[in-house]
Amino acid sequence: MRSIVLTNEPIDYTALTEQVRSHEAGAVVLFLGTVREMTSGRRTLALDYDAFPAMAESTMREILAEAESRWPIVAAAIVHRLGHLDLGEISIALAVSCGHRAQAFEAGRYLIDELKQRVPIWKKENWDDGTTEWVHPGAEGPSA
Amino acid sequence: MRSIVLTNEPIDYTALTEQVRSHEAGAVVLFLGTVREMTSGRRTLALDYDAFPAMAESTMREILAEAESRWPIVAAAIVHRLGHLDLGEISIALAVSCGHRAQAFEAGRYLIDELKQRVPIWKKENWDDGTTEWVHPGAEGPSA
Amino acid sequence: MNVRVRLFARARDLAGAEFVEVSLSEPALVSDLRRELLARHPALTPLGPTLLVAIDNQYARDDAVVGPASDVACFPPVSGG
Amino acid sequence: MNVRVRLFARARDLAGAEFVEVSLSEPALVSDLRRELLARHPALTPLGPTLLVAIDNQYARDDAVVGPASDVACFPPVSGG
Repeated sequence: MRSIVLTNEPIDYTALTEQVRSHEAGAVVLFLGTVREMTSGRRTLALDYDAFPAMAESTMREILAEAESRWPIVAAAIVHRLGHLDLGEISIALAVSCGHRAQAFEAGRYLIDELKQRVPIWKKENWDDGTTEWVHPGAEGPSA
Repeated sequence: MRSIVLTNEPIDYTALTEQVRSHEAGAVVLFLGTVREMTSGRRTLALDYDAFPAMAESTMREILAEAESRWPIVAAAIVHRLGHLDLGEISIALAVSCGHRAQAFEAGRYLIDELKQRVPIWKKENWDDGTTEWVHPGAEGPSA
Repeated sequence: MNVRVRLFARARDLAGAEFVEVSLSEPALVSDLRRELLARHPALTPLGPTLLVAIDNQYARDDAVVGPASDVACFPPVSGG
Repeated sequence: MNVRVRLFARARDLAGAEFVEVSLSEPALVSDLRRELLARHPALTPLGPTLLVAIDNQYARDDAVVGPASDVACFPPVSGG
């Protein structure tokens, strides 16, 4: 089972986790990214996520294939939320099952680390002072 | 939020995960241990888990305190199932939330690794040839 | 040739458009596209050195070739997850 | 003194009882308890060197003291999770 989805709807991580459970797997790792209130001392009210959907999906498929070449993955499912997210909401859910726990932890960590480095999705902070700011690591200065 | 539970009932990992979600956390890691069918080429029909409950709980509290001294854990919840488990059922669920993902992955990995090393809980394999066998890593030979 | 470039996130906001066009003489490389894009859309200058270019849904290096049929996108560093 | 020892998992199965008693002369160490336990319950021999001892819900080393009020448990290597 392999699943990669972009969605504008709230993420059902239980359904995602059930997708990867298997009699072949002794370990499931689920990662959730959630909208955190404080970032470097500033208060966030909400995030907006934008994506380049076709390339985001193909890049996630690529990353998943890389992970499969390194760890014996039984099943994996990734869903990324797009649009407007309130505090505490889930922006990404990633579930992976393997025979043993070390594999599941390492594969899960690889998937989220690579996804954050390479998948063309962007978030915009909605700060509590009314300003908004695209988050572009390494690019200079604040935006609008 | 800190929670450590031993139970004879099926584990509700969604409730567990909801317990650790927080506006302070950007990352949640959930680990599930599930009953795998094949182990070293042998087929399992079911597992039975036994525990020394008082010491199991105090050891889990100790391990959680160690993890808290190493990583900034926002919330953590661990539940271990006891008794008879069929194939695919969840024997342990462990959820931890942190500000950032590296912390959540490392803390989750620490908790399950130490738990497996130190918490007085034992599993007995019910093999498909009708025999049963306590799993005691490092102890000699098969049992009954 | 005219190449249509799709922009995302702050690049789209700065340019004020989701799609912009740049004229390139063939053969053209990603580095040529990058130079022309900033010349025609100076609003993108703050992002200049960090802008990423994708051709046909794959990241493209500066020495990759841009053709008339290339599906080109340009965007700042990603921040999903 | 008589010390009641709680057994778990394969140790309980081999001894055929959840609780067994051993007689120790005071002062006694965990190493004394271990020797007496195996002498009185030779069925535990296959687990001998791997048996773990806990006193008052804490793992106890061979040089720890066993007293008349100690809550003692003995079990093989753990396999939870």
